[in-house]
Amino acid sequence: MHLIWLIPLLPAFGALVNGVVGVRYFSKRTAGLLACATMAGALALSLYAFFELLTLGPEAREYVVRPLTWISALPLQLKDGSIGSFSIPWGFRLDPLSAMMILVVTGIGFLIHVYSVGYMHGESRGAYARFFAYLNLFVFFMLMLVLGDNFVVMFVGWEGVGLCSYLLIGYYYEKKSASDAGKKAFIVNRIGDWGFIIGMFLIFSVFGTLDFREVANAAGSMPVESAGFGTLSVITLLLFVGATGKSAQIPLYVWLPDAMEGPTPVSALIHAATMVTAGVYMVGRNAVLFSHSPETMQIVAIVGVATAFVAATIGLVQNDIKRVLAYSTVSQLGFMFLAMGVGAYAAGAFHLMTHAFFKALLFLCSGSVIHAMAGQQDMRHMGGLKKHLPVTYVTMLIGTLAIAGIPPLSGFFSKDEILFRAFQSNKIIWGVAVVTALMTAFYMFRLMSMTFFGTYRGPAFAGAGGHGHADTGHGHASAGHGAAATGHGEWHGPHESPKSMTIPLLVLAVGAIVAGLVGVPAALNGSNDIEHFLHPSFSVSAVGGTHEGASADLAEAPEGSEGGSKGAALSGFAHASRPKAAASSASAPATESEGIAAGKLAAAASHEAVPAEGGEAGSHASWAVEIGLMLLSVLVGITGMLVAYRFYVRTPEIADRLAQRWAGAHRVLSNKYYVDELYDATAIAGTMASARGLWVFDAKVVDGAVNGSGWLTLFSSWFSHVIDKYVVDGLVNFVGAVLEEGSFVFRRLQTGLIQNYALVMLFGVFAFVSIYLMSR
Amino acid sequence: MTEAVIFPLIKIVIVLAAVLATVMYIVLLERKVQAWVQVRLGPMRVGPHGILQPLADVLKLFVKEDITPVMADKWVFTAAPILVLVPALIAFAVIPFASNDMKLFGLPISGRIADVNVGLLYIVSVASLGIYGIILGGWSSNSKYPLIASLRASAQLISYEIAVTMTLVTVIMLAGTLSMVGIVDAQARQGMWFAFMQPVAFFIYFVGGLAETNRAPFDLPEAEQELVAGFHTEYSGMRFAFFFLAEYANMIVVSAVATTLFFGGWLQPFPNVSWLWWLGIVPGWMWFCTKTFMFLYVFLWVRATYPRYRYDQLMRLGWKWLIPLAILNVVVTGFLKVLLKG
Amino acid sequence: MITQTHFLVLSAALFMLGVVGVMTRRNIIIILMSMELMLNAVNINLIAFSRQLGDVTGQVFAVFVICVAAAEAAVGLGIILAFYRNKETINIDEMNLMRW
Amino acid sequence: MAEAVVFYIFAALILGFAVLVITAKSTVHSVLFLVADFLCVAALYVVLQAPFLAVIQVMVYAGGIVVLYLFVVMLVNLKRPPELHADPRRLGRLGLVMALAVFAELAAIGAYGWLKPSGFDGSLDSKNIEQVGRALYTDYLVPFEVASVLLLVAMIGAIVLAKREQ
Repeated sequence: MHLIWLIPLLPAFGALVNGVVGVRYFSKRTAGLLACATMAGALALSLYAFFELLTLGPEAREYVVRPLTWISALPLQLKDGSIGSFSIPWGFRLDPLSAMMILVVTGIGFLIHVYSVGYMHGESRGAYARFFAYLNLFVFFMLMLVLGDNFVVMFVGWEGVGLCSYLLIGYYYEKKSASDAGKKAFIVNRIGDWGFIIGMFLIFSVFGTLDFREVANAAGSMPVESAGFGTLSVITLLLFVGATGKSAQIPLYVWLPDAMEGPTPVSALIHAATMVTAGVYMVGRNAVLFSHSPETMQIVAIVGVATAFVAATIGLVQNDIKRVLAYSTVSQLGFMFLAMGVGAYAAGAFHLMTHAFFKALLFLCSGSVIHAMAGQQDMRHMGGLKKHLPVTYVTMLIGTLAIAGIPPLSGFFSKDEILFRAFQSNKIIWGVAVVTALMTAFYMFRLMSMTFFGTYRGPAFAGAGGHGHADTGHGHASAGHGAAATGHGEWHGPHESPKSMTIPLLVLAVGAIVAGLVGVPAALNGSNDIEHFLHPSFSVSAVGGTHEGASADLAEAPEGSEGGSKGAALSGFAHASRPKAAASSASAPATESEGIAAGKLAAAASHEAVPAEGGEAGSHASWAVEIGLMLLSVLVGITGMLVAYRFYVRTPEIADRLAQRWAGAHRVLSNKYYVDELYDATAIAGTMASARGLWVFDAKVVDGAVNGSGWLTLFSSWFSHVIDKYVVDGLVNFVGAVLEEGSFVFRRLQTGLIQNYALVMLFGVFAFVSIYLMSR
Repeated sequence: MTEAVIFPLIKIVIVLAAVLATVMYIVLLERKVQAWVQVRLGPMRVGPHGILQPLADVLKLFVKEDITPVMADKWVFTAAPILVLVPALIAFAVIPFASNDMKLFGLPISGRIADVNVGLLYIVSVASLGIYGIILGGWSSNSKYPLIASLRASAQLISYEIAVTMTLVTVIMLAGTLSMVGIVDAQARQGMWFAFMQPVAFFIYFVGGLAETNRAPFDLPEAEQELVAGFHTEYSGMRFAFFFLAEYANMIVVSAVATTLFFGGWLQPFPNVSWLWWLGIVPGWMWFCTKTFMFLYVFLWVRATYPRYRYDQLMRLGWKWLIPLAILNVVVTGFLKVLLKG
Repeated sequence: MITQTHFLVLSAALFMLGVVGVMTRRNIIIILMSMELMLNAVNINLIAFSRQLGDVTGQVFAVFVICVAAAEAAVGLGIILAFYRNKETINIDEMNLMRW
Repeated sequence: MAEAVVFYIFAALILGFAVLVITAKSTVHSVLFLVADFLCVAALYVVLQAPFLAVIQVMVYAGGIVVLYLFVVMLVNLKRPPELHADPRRLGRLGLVMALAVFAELAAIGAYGWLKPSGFDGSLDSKNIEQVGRALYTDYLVPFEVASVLLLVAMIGAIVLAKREQ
């Protein structure tokens, strides 16, 4: 477990080698092997660390290692006038949440690497190595993000993944749409990062530290801002802005659909499984802060559900297979934020994990389909592919069922948990969420129907019907790739993908099936393991009984001191002992302050009709409700699927008729609510206008000032030149002239006759002797 | 008064007469010696064995016409021979012919004209004056051969004067005085003639003496084959005789000085060898003259024996061998003096 | 009775004669010789004083003066030779290049 | 008494020869007069009980330096007498007047000295050379060496100057 700092470094090493050496010299095989090997190593280490973590007591599952000091302490003034030492160690923190995250990142990352080996097969050697270098680099930054034990390290990862997503979306940089999408993603992320970094500043100026645990302790000892909008609310709101940027929530979700310009594995890894969940992870990481500002929680919940709903509605009518998945991702992220908003952090994280599995699975399947259709992404030209690529079909069906929430697949448990908590928290939100779930099931099954069922609508190909998979294996894959890269090319029709792609599909399918079983709710006589597992990460949080808070604090008090001692050991200066003192001082009052906090929260919860988290322990009152909700959600899922089946498989004309009937709505939806146009009209146009104005200002005023100063310099130099020429030189020449004229007289004395000079000497002698005589 | 004026005047007269007579007969001796060396008889007509030959020469020189070239500078042309002869003669003023305890008709007289305590330097400086006559003689006769000869002569004299003066320095270091008498006494005291204590110095001095007197093999200023007769080509009659006298007088001076400095002046040889007691009977001035004549004979002998140097060889010998050797000798002598004293 | 003053006046006269020679003659060799005269006057002065004070220091300095005179003569005559080689003259009035 | 006679004779000779030196038409004549002058000065040194200086004077001045002059005079055999060209700007007469004026002043100073005559009280013993030598090699060793260096430099400089550049 003390080796966790090695987990990010392995992909970093791969990225370095591939990026520096590989791009020039490595063969495709070497590059792919290296990347996958580093990922495998990271995965192995993660598993090792995870199981080591499991061996610890449930409340002691926290481990911090600080191998290096990044920024040695520099004293800065805080908001309350005191001086805080701003010292940032390269600290890595392993607790249940980050453990889960690194498992997800490394595991799915590894699978996607393997998948990419086959998928990117058609690329040229250099581009191949470049792709894997980017991918490794992304994994490195993602791991930094999830493992960082303070905001700054996290921010490093945060920015790094943004950079990598830009690089990977714009991977086909010769395609204008791709590079534009990359820029769009980058810029939109910037807006979010702005909020995040401001939040960081505020956090430091308030708490005097950026260490997660210390911040959590300090915040835990603060009163809940149930009334009014306090500092914590501002902080959390700013952090949430960052989260919306990274996790594609309203209003910053627009970059995600365009990000589908990147290669499919990228979409799977970054835009489904890992990066987009960074926001969720960050909110969960700061659960204490959020739970101390109910307003923000409210906003988060509302934004989440709204995002989920809007994205789902847009997803209904999209025809691009990847875009459908993208919007479903957005909407699922909305679900997660909804969970966070209602305080169900564990549920949110749970859904994050399951979603990572099935959404990665879905993306990879869609990649396989596109691969089979030679780069064709429009579902209207697919259909009936079931018999062409059976593995893809089966795995994708599993993924669909999972996301639609059909038990016992993973999606069911996580989404149902969220819905249940939403129901407990707010009926309206719950209603919207249910409708969203219905639509989710509908558009996912619509996608399935249009892709695999029905009749084949794709372009004609040689030897339709007659086709052996064995003989058309590899060659077709490469052919399809040439098509994927160029858009056209010799193509022998849809065919199953090579092993390197199908095996990850199968693995992920298994994952999508079983991932949910770790979170079987008590209502189904399951012990919600994931909940208990993750709980310490959110402890000192609003939810949680007094004893839990206290125990959590008891659990973390030694950790804090240990971390402090580590800091002292690693960065040898007097301030290093500060976090230790803070931790101990924080933990000492924490025990009773938590009691108070919990009491308040209990009041707040009852007043907000939010039963305590301990409900699953205590109140069996909501058991019937929970079961009912489960049945309802299952019903909803099945309904959506059937409707979709009927619309798009049985009688497709119904869909068209509906489309004609609500043409306006249909147009609005298919144009994504004109949000991009709106942004173009407002933000982008405004930016352009202001930029142009600034340019004019620059050209006229700044350049004018520069030119004016230049002209002034010229004039002054000319003036000084005149002075020099006429005054100074005049003086010099005058002196010279005077001397010259005078010399006409005096140089007569220099006759060149030695005797005359001697005569002068003689005069001198005469004078001295005369003086001598006089003085006698 | 008597001692201050009369005796010195008498001595001067004696010395001058002796020197002139010696010069006259040295000329004869030279001719005889060369003749014998060349297995001839030499002058035999005038008197028995040519005894009276010098008189005939002198007579001839007196009666010869005395020519002064038209373009010559009269005064200088006249002054040159005198300037040559005078230094040669006044050098004898400090040469000790005999010890102070010489008795003449019962009253004691010192064996020298004057005993200056800077006698040696006096001789050196006077000798250095002789060059004027040669230069002016050559220049004033306004003819190319004499001019070249005079330049050669002066260069030669200056060059070798340095070496000779250096050797004299070593002698002074040994004797501890500049007075000629003092030097002789020092040799008597130290019981050894400086020629044996300073063979190198003696050799250098003798060679330098040959050069300073323009004798063979260093007789370039008057090399008949090249320069007709050297710096006195234009001279004739009595003025030529002056040059002649001066040259031989210089020979005598050099010989006398050599005798005084290196061969113990008037001292008798082997004073401490008992069975040579009879050497003590001979008076000091006899010893002096003997030694001097011995040197003069060597002069003639060398002239009869050695060919003439070339000019560059002369200069190289003077500057590159004698002078460094003399300086080295001075240094070594100084070291030895210090070491042996302590 | 000869006193110090006699020698001083003598040296002064000799010196002034040298000065006159320097002032009036145009033959640079003669001018140099006049300077030698001046140096001799100085020597007379020095030695007279050494006699007066019964101290040889004056003579020592006279020796140095003679050294300087020798050096001056050597260099000065060398210059004259070089000049004569170039301009075929030793007239100091024609040695007036160092002028405006 | 005898000293006075000797002094006056030599003084007259010195001044006379000096006048001849600076007035002689022929350069060679003035050189000769210079030699004579130096010899007289040497004699005066003997009167002043400085025989060493007298000998040095003869040896170095008469025997060395003036010979140098003589050489130069002989080398510089002039086609035309050097005094022909006269520069009008040369103030020779003024120089003469000034020299006489200065001499008058010095003589006046001497005349002051006459009023309180100072005979030669101090007298040098006969070991003059030894004294001079001691002074040279002990108290004035450094100046002596410097003088030797000066002579060396002068010699080199003279050689360089007189050397006919080929």
